[in-house]
Amino acid sequence: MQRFVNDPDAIVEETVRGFVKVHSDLVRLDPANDRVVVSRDAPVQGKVGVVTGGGSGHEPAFIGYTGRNMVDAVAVGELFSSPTAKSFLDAIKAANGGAGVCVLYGNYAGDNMNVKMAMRMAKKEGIEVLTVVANDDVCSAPAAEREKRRGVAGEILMWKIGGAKAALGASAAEVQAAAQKAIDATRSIGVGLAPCTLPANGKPNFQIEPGKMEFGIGHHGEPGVNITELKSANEVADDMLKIVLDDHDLATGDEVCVLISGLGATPVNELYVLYDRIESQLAAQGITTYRGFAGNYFTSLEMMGATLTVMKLDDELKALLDHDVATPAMGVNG
Amino acid sequence: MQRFVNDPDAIVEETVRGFVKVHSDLVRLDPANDRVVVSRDAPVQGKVGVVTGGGSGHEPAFIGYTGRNMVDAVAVGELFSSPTAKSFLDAIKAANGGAGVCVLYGNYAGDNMNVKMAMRMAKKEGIEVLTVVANDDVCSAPAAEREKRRGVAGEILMWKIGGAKAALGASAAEVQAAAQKAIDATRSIGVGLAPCTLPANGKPNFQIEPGKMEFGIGHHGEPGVNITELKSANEVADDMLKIVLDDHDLATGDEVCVLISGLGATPVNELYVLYDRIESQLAAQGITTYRGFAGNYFTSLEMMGATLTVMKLDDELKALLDHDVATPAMGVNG
Amino acid sequence: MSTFANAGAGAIIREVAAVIVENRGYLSEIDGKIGDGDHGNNMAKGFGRAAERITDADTLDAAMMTLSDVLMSEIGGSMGPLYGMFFADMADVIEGKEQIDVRTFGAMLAAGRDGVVAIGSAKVGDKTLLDTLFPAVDAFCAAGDDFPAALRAMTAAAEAGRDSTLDMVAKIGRASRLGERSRGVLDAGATSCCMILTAMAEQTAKRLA
Amino acid sequence: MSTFANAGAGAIIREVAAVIVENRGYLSEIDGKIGDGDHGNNMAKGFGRAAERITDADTLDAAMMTLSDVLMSEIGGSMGPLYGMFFADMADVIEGKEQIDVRTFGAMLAAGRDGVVAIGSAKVGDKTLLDTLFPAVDAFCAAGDDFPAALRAMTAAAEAGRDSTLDMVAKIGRASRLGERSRGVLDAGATSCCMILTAMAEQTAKRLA
Ligand SMILES: Nc1ncnc2c1ncn2[C@@H]1O[C@H](COP(=O)(O)OP(=O)(O)O)[C@@H](O)[C@H]1O
Ligand SMILES: Nc1ncnc2c1ncn2[C@@H]1O[C@H](COP(=O)(O)OP(=O)(O)O)[C@@H](O)[C@H]1O
Ligand SMILES: [Mg+2]
Ligand SMILES: [Mg+2]
Ligand SMILES: [Mg+2]
Ligand SMILES: [Mg+2]
Repeated sequence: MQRFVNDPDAIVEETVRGFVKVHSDLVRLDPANDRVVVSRDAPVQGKVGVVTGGGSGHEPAFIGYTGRNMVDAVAVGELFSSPTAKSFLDAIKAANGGAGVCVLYGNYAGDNMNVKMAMRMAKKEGIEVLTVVANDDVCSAPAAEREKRRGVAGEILMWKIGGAKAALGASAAEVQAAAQKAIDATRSIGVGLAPCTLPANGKPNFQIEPGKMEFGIGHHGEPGVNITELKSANEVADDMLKIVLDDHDLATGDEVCVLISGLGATPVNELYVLYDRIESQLAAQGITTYRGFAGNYFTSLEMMGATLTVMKLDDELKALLDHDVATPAMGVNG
Repeated sequence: MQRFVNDPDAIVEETVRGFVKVHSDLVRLDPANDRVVVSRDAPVQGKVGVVTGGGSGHEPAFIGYTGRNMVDAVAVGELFSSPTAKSFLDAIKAANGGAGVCVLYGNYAGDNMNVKMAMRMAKKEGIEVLTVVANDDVCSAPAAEREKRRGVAGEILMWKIGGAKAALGASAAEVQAAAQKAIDATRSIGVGLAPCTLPANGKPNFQIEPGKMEFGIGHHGEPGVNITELKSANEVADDMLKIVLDDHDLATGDEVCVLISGLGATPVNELYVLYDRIESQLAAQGITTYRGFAGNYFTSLEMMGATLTVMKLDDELKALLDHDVATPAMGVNG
Repeated sequence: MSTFANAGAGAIIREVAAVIVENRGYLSEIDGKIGDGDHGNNMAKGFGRAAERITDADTLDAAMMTLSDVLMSEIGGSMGPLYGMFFADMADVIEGKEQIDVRTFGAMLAAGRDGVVAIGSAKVGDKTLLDTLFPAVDAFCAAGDDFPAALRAMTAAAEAGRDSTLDMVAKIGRASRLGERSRGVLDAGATSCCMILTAMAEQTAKRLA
Repeated sequence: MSTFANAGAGAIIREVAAVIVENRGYLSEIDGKIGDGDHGNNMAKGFGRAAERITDADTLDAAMMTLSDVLMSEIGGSMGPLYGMFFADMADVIEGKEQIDVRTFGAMLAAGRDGVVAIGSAKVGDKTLLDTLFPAVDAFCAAGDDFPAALRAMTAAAEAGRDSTLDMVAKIGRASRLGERSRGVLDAGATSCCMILTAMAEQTAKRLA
């Protein structure tokens, strides 16, 4: 395992410590809980708080989206493991400006349970909490069971939209509705080319044979739809796009936001190669890419591979997408 | 080779095409040369143009630093290979706002030769060109032969400083002086944990045995000072810092900018772990980290490892470092 | 009828923790086959930390609450809420008791099981720790008033329950996406649950007077 | 005295390019040992592209200028300027000539060599392509007026020059940092230079009348 590690059990603590040092202009640590990263601006009195949280090892997700006009507070879990109910609660409290809090998180068993417990505790403390559960990962369950699908990089767009809506002074219910609309309009798919290793384990969780790829893989290496020959970048892009489009009701004239994220170890230039193809293929179908992102936005340690996320836009989503944002991982200057 | 590739010879073209699509708010392609990426703002009449260029495969370097208040135009080379003299010339022309152009680039044989030829051609066209050659990589030559040292991630800070100085209306000579001052105040060191593969070759250029690391490695896998046992993150951080400090005249009370860059495949969280240690160790020596960066700022395809860059600051450098910048790879809101 | 003193029985939980910590690698390895490979790490961290905070004088319910607190406030994941509720709800039943008899022990186990169901909403046959927990608790309660025999029945049923997951297709959690590919591997949670119950049974049996 | 016609001799460069393209993998492999492993790629791309733009009717100088242009405006790296100057400066010498004799050919080679030195500022013994180029050009010029013999002398000296880099320590370029570790490997540029000169000699010899 060729990695920079001290005690494997201390990685998250050290990561968060380094992170708040680097980004001290945008974020701070919750004084009550060192597993909660809070925007420098939060809580804003009268603004709906936006909270998320999830396992570590996906950096810059989740902490990197804390900041102005996006996420107010993030609960930080161990590597690939949901944060505690207490951390979700503390994040909710840190984000609470008296106008309610929306927890926008991904559909994983642990997160569901811990958010549920945190909500219960928050209610006792008089904080109104609404949730939206991201389920953009097309290959994690059939369309008929969308509620079973996992949340992946589409969460970023959900945070962007929800964060902008909250920044514009919307009510908790309106923020929830906007975030729900965003994730409902979003589909993602992942392709894995090489596995990743949790430092505490010292060896990969799963294998991908050289020359093969795992299509529809999850963010923790959850097995995908199938294992196929490793194809060319363009063929992979086309296959990914097909899965997304088949699940999506996109038509000529539609506008979308495209986000390509690397899984950690795939060179950044290859993400641009994929993006180039996706954008061209969408254009060939009369679909305009209104805004795009390509980079390591939501990783899985040093996994090789990439995810494609497509969000269908309308005027409201476009305006919210364009709204200024300043976070360590994403900056948009409207 | 587990990678997203079409024709290996087309990677750079596809990368640049995808890049300008994603970042069309900040950059555009030079209509005369598809190996030149230009800031949307450039050329600014009366402003000194800032140009750089280098081989591809280091994304987001070099193209990612094109934009407002940083680099005006970038010449793009093949993977790990200097851009052509013609591309440097076209970048110079695209950046030229009539007040002269500074080419701020790294000390590599190919770049030196191609910039030299481009300067000759630019002079014929009546454009004043000044250069600064980055040589921040401590392990690439002894202190007595500093002019032989290569440029690595310290180039980013040189561009930041030079770009800010130009944005503030300085003359070409003043921009050159500020960039030179920045790189003179900067030292870097790289550590490699796993090699990278050029897609056209299909196998790694060099090997690093599991359990070992290459200390002082270059950005193209140029061999370092020695190969040692892979140590803990903190030990590696300490060893890197020692090399940098031994070569640098830092004293208690000094302020520095620290930049940790991943080489491509090292998980981002580990970069924060390294940063946390470096910042603490500097603090223990009475040296304040005025501003820090940690992320994949200057990569080498999917190499594993990291570079440490330390720039000693004075009031001028601090002000220039804080100046607003908006580029795909770096945003600073003063 | 044999019983054991609640006071000092917190040591049982320390022994349980020792078994979990010892099996850290094994549990992660099983989880890695169809999950994300961290079950042993999560478990060892939570149980290991709790063990450091449990003293020899602690009652069983105090020790269980310590463990539950650590799981819920420091571990997270699925294990935080699932085993957190398991031990919290068990502790509730025995809180304040001086001696614990076979009936109380059975009621305690049943409450813990119900806590897991309440938070996790899984069912027997989903290939989770419930496939160990349900048959084990049932076997204990069905065994009557012979405490040692009930403990032995629980252990045997826990092992059988754990092994039953080998041939199951996962219906919940990370592994459920695998469909048929999840068959042929033990469930990690069912395995850790079996270790917990077996260690509890063994340590409890030693204390019976 | 034997000469060859400049018209149509552009085909020589196409043959040179074919050899380079064929040895793409080998040249990158050598470069990978002490450099960055792209020499074959850079060379094959430049020479391959140029070959497509050279016609059978081209003069040698026209073909050399085509190659030089591609290298300088499309390839970059070190090879763009180094071989770019090499072929441009050679082309200058023979431009407008109808027949090329042994003296002209020698002057052409010397001019190319000087172009490489002017842009690259390296010296013989630095472990670069100059270690092939210098002895080869010297041998050609020293061989007198027997054109075929001069070509053979050049080939032999180029091979010896290339092989001389095996035991050298690199003093310039990427490999120079290696110090003693750069010994024992051929220099990539010296190897490609030998291929170029050898192919040129072979193709030229065929054309001599
Ligand atoms: N809803 C649930 N109810 C009961 N047990 C569950 C449930 N979801 C998951 N599990 C158990 O959790 C185990 C995985 O635990 P662990 O690996 O620690 O968490 P994670 O899946 O978050 O990585 C599974 O093997 C399964 O036994
Ligand atoms: N200054 C120089 N003069 C002559 N030849 C040089 C010089 N610098 C490098 N070379 C040659 O260039 C070769 C490397 O070429 P290549 O791999 O294509 O370029 P790069 O080093 O930019 O990757 C070396 O093997 C050496 O022969
Ligand atoms: Mg997990
Ligand atoms: Mg090169
Ligand atoms: Mg797990
Ligand atoms: Mg090379």
